[in-house]
Amino acid sequence: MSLITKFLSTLLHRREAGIAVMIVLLALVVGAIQPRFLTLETLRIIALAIPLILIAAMGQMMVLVARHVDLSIGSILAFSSIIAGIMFRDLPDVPIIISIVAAIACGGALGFANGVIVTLFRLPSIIVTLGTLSLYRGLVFLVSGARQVDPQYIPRSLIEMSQTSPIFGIPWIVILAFVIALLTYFFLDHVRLGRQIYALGSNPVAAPLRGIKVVPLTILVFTMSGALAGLTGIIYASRFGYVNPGITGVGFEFTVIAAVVIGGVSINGGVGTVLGTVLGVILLGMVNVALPLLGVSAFWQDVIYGAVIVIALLIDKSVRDRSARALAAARSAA
Amino acid sequence: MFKKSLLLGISLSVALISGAALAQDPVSIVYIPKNTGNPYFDSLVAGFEDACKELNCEFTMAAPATAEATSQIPFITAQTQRGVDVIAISPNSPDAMNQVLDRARSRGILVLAVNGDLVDNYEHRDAAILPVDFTKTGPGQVELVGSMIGYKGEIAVLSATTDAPDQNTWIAAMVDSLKTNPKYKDMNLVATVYGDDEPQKSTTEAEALLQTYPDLKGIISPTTVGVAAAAQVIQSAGKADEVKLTGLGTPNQMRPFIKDGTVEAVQLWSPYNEGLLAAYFAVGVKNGTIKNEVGATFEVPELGTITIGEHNVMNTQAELTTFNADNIDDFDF
Amino acid sequence: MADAPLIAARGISKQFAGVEVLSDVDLDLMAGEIHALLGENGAGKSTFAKILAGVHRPTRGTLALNGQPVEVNNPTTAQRLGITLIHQEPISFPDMSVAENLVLGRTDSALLGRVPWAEMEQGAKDLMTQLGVRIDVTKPMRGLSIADQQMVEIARALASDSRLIIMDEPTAPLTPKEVDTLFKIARRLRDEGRTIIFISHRLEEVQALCDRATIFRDGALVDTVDVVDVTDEDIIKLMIGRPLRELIHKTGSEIGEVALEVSGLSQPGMFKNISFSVRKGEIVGLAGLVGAGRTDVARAIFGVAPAQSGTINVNGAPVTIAEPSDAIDLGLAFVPEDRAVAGIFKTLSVEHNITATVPGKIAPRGFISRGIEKALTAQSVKQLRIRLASVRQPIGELSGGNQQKAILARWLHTDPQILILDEPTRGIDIGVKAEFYDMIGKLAADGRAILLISSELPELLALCDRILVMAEGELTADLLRADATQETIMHAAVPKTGNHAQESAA
Amino acid sequence: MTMQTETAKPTRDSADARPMWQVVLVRPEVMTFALLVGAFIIASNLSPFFSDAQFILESSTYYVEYSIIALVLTLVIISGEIDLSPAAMMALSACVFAALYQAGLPIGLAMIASLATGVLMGLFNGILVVVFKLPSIIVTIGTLTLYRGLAQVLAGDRSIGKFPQWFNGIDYRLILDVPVPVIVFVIISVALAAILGTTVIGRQIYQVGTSEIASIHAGIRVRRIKLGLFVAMGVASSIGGLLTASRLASVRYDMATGGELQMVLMVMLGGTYIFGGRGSILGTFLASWLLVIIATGMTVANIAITAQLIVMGALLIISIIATNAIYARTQR
Repeated sequence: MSLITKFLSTLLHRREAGIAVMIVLLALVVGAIQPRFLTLETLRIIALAIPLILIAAMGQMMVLVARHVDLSIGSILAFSSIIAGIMFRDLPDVPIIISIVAAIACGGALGFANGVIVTLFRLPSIIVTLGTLSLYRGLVFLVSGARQVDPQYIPRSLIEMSQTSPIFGIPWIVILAFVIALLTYFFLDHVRLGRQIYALGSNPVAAPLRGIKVVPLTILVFTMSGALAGLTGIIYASRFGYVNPGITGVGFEFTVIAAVVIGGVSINGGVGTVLGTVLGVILLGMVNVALPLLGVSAFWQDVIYGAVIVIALLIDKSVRDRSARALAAARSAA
Repeated sequence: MFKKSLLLGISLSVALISGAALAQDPVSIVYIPKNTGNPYFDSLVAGFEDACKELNCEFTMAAPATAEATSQIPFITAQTQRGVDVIAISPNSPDAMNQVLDRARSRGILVLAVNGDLVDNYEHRDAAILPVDFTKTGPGQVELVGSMIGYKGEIAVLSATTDAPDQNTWIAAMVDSLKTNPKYKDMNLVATVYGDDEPQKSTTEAEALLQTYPDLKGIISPTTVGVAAAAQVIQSAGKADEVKLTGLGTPNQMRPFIKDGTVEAVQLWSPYNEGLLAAYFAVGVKNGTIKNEVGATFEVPELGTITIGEHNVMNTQAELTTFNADNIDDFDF
Repeated sequence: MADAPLIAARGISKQFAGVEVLSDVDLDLMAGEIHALLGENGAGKSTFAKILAGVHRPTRGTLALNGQPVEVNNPTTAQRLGITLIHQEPISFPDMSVAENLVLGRTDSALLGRVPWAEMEQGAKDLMTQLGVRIDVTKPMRGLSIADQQMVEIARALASDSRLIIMDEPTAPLTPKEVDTLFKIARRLRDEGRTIIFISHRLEEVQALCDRATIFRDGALVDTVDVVDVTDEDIIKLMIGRPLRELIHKTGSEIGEVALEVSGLSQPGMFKNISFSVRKGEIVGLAGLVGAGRTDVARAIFGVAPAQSGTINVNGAPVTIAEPSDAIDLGLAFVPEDRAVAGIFKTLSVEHNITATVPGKIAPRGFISRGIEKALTAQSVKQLRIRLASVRQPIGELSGGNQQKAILARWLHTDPQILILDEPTRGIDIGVKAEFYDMIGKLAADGRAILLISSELPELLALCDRILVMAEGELTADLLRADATQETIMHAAVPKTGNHAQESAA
Repeated sequence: MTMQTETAKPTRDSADARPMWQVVLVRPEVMTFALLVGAFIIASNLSPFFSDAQFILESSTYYVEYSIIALVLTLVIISGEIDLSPAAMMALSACVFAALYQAGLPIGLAMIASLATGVLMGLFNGILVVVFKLPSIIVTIGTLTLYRGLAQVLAGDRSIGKFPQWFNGIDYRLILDVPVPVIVFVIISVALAAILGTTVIGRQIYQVGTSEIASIHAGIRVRRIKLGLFVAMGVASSIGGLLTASRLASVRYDMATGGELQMVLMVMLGGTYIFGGRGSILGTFLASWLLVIIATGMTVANIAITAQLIVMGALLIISIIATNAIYARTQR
């Protein structure tokens, strides 16, 4: 086997390569129909569409790798966002960074609560977070008195995070998102604790036998997901310039889950890479930007998300089946 | 503690309903906005509250979580059961509530549509309080954007949802005036896009507009979510000088953009006055001082003489209010 | 052996849900010995091993390590104390690489410490070299054979410098060549001064490998012996209390027409070209090592996982069995191997368990008749002497033997002509076993055809008219009772080809 | 059964049977019933307008469509699966109905088409779960988004209405002072309770949920049962969608948004075990009324929607915890 064919076959067997190919194809197809799609300006728009999904996707990815799921991130996002907004409005003397940290901490706390309920009572995370999805949204209305935080209260410097750039015209929030992705990569691939998350998702029964502290680890994963959703809430305030308790983050969980499963993260736990997730987010971001450019109704967005989740599940399943079959065949052939 | 039997409960509620009909008790008004957490309705509620202080009526607000078509129905039924005198509602659907509203009216409750009407279902409410004559909104917006771009060049519309009835009325009127009024002959409506009143979708659509139409001169966004998203996009792209934006937006929502020059002016009406008018009208009808008939007139402090128009519709103001850098700080809603 | 024992267990007892499964075990394990734990399933040897490894905590009793009292509360503690348990089907993290599986759970560096990928892989390679096996440590565990997975487990024990390595039936799924490799490594580890606990059913392996053996029966330690001093017969006697043959009184039955005939049954990756027949009144044994494909063949015949090709004839007529209900309609019954998973409905009542196969009987007009159901259950309880507190109690509350009786009762209600029994006496008390042997004999005497899958050769030899042997998915022998001995069966059961990743891994 | 069992020491044969009072009282439905009584008392005290049978019945028509679907969902969850897409199925099947009617199809045919849509959607869910062996919980999250999206593509966000007068307002048709949908709910409850409690299918649903593998080995046609249940979900959702269309006299794509939470809540509150094998129609029936009482009680007492969201979310979690605890006690 020559070096080149070996390289190609590794490429084809990597899920990431498949997504990368799809990204290129999508760009070419959309570009062929609407040449404006292939401009730097589009790149900027796509780049701006990414951070919101990407940061939350990092959290959701860790949750999925640990063989759980977090449906409450949309509400957590809204909660952190509204907390930051209220602090900006009512405590103008407090430094912005403190408000931001407080908001992220609130997200972490809600995630922590998810983790505690899931582990303490051994409940399926999907049902627990379906409950907290509603519960946390109620809290958002409660703390905000059902009142929006208007644009005039959002600090200029925060809004400029989405508009100004330190380098190459890449906005701050985009850089922040990729820094978070890089940190997540480092954590999951190079820190022992991160590897334990994979172990937990890969074989939850064996994990405690190997001394992995399942309860604290699970809680940690949910807490990180919550905190990252909280950070997403700050980005949300930065990007849209106001915080509304009723519409902020509604339905966001589906977008993020769709992005993560496109990225090859398995809902069966133990499998998934940061690179894949990043590519999944980029692909979804491109689709979102391409739809209006092509003049397709935004109504199609949900259809695409739903179809993407179902198709990703089927691909995941067929990959698993195929590798199981190949293994069986290899054993019987020998 | 279990002191009320069902029977007692029924007789009690009957007693309360009939009791309320006697004019001695203060008129009780409940207002059901589209959803909770919508800043627009906060201001409208304030109008109700201030009027009720003046008129000595009892006012409460009950809001569903979402603006979904059915979400207001349990609230209407519950308020009917509570035996309120007046239900004022900003309907989430022009037709899904017909039957519950009829039920309320059959119990002697005055049903008012506020800020939006039950289009083509007028017989299911007693009257409607709308801010302005909606036929004037479209032309008003075209004129405003025209004045900003020198009545020349490409313009686009960023609307709410494809089937939003009010917005569609306005857009139709815009298209009509662009066609018929020679003043606008050099203005060209190149696209109408929809952001679904969601910040994210509205932002993406606004970005796509700038991207697809590089020669675009003006954007009209006749919806508060859309105009805020478009302003944010224009500010981000630094295109305030090239693309002029206007639309319908609340002063609080648009204040930073107007102050920093991203947007010269937006228009709206006073939701506060809607609440005020609704309360005055409701109390007047209940006390017998106002006749709910087409053509009848009555006085409301600060609003002047109000005339009940066709389909029992009344407006709080004749023209849209324009908010710009000079006057925006006079408003807080 | 004058030194203090490596492990001294005193009065170790364990109860599960009020049932005592281990009582008052005293045992000393010396450094540098290979010590066999023997006993029937359910005798308590695995429970004892798991207590040593921290998987279970003893209800009573103490452990001392090198003379110091220790508490082994969890597997991590055990690991830290130098005790490693290697499961028969090793527990691993299939999505992670071999090298990572080796170090996962090690507590010698901080949780927030970096993963030293390069060192880790080099260390893993070194361990594999040390063990003399060729496993690509960068590949995920998912693709490894069971033998290789065991090697990884042993490597893990070495990496953490374990002094006690417990191997729970390690050889059952292995080929002889693999067994050889394992034994070589085990002896080397012993010579390094480590202690190995070897749990097995195969007495010849115990003779070949072990220094001492401890025999368990009914949750109690019966005796500890030096292996060189005893014969297989002695050990069997200790294990079952009396010779097995005394338990089995097979009444001769009339052997009639062919009831079940399969030919050319194949399922890629599991078994190929399986052909045999079972006659009315005949008990046909199916022997083979774990993983030889016996259960897969049974599942295929019964339609749980139909074979890809091949034909099945019932009473001479070709039939299609796409799912178990087809098989039941044809008069087949199947008592599966894994009772807890595939047999009982744990939380449902004994009654509902017993009538699960006969919906038509209990609900003649579509609605379930309580009367009929009660009568059917009562009949079974009496006929099979099922011991229970109430027929409405969850079946999970019964003992294993009584659960198995209920499963058999379930099938008797369908009046099956062909019964496939997969390890029917596994994990059952010796007394109840005898009842089962009686029942199986009677069923055959009634003219039913029986296919009996068992890993216990004495059981097969005593009960069966004929014994089939499978190895590596193929039928390797069809022996008449007269010709069958433990030796002839094992000879056929041992694979001829070495199918092993150790050879194929590049 | 006998109660005079000897209280023997733990033996290796079997544990003792539980006493009768435990069997009867320590079950989740008792918890649901207690909550129902409690909620009624609290609601009566919160607002003098609450305890009025006619009002409660009228209010119940706003939830009864969910309740009907929750009954079928109970069977699905007992069988060890879950379906989170019914609210979206309601919307899509109702949109199909309305769009076809508007396009000129006779209303009867439009209704049949709507039911057929329900069958197809349920079948699609079922095939993904049964044939492709995907986990239903995540599959139906995907199809929930998909079906809702299709409804939006089909109907835009118009309100489609103008149905013939006889079709509209089924919730205002009363039989013996009880709205028709409530009667439908009661009838379906009784029918499903009978199926679950006295027929072989019902028995097998429990068995499948207790152990799918054991069921396969006992000759139970697991795939057929599960596929049937998913199709039944589709049909029930379609019926729910049509009832809603009649009640509202119009259809929009956002019909029943978030309804899946309420349906799951009803089933969980009724003490059905989230991991399958246990549960009852009676529990879901009681829980439906509990939810009506809670929601109506809070609304009529003018308690802000904020509190309602929190109560609903918290109830879901608490009910699962309580149910688990009860089953853990009785399982041993």
